[in-house]
Amino acid sequence: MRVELVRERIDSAALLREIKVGADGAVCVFDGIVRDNTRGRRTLHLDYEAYEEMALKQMRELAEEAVVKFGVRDVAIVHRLGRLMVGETSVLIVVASAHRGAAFEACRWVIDTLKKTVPIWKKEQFVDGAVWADGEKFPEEIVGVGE
Amino acid sequence: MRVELVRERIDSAALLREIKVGADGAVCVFDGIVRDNTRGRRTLHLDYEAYEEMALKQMRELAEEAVVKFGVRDVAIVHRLGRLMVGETSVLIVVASAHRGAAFEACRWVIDTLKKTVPIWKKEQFVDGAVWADGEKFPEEIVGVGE
Amino acid sequence: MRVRVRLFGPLRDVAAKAEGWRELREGDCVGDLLASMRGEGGLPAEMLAASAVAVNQEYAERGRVLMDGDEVAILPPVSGGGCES
Amino acid sequence: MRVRVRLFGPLRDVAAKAEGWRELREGDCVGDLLASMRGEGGLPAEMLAASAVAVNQEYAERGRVLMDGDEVAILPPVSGGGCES
Repeated sequence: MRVELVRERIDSAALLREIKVGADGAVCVFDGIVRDNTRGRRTLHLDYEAYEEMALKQMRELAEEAVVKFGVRDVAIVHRLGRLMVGETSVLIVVASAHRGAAFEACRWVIDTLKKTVPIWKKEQFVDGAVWADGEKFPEEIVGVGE
Repeated sequence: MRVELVRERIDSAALLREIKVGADGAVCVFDGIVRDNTRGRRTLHLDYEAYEEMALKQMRELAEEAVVKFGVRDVAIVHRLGRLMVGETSVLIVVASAHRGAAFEACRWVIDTLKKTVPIWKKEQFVDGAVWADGEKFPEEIVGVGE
Repeated sequence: MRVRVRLFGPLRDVAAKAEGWRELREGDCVGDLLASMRGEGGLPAEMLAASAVAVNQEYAERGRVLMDGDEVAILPPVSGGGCES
Repeated sequence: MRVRVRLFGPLRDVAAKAEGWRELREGDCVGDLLASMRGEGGLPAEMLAASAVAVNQEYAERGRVLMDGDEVAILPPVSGGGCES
């Protein structure tokens, strides 16, 4: 299970090549990309920062839980930090499995859960200023401090 | 929309790189791989053959329908024919979209539908002989001749 | 009138000789063609029953009336897309 | 006893000075720490209300009792994973 935070470009092809073994029939990949706009405002670049020790721990737990929960063989999760330009990959999730249903479901679950629970934040630079993304409301099991 | 039947290795990385444009936020990839076994029997290699004119037509229709049905921006479908070894990619589906939900759903729908309707057949070579795969039962809207 | 019959995958392995141009009567449909092929014994009935038919590269029903020059493909259940079912 | 407070993302932008080691009483919990920080006025109440807390890199509830040396991170809603929501 390869779980990483990186500051350089994510090499999707290498990750895909690495993960496959003979027992796999299916690989599902999710490639999250820096869009050129957010609700119509033109994005120049993004800056990602993380609570790194915790983010890695959470990502490792996600990968392990996905294997158990969906019965897939292997999961890789790589998230990039620092400055990213439009079109670059911010997160890559690769799931290898004997069966395609499990591969799709695990991959979807990992990105959905990562977006709600892994402590990473994104600041968007527009032509007219920079703002932190609103972020996803925390799930109920992660008790908010104000509740 | 790139739709192809090829006889050489499928270059997943190139396809992924090609499909992305700035408006995309998500790419979902399905990579179907030759497994080393079928129900426990060790596979040596596979041979794929197609009714090529019709398979291409059907694949093009699938790609177009996926764009309309799920609102994704672009779909690529590449299937390999001829002899494939264990670990090689037999089919690659790439879906680019502004939103991840649509990307996952379209990708899943394309592979599920392709497996039931696109006229391609697989012969599996085991140590002790070669057999055609059973194949998927045709959907009801494709009326079987014996019905 | 004549139509061109094509077979694929396991069907061609067992009945390659049934491929090629065949004479039909005006107004014959897909079902008539299949009945006559079944009558000749070259195509196993179980395989035919599980197969679909395409006329000019589009799936067609049994009642579809054939025209001179049509390409009629008999397609056993397909198995493209990988090994991950 | 002392705990180390860490802030991230938008919270650190507005309240970087609130980071660092802080003295607490024995038996104080996450909620007590937050109340005292809120009292000092450095952290906007709406941002705190939407935030989660992690103690030693694990999400923790408000009632969690803190221990000497704990690392307490206040985490605004996360936004990793791309732009495809």
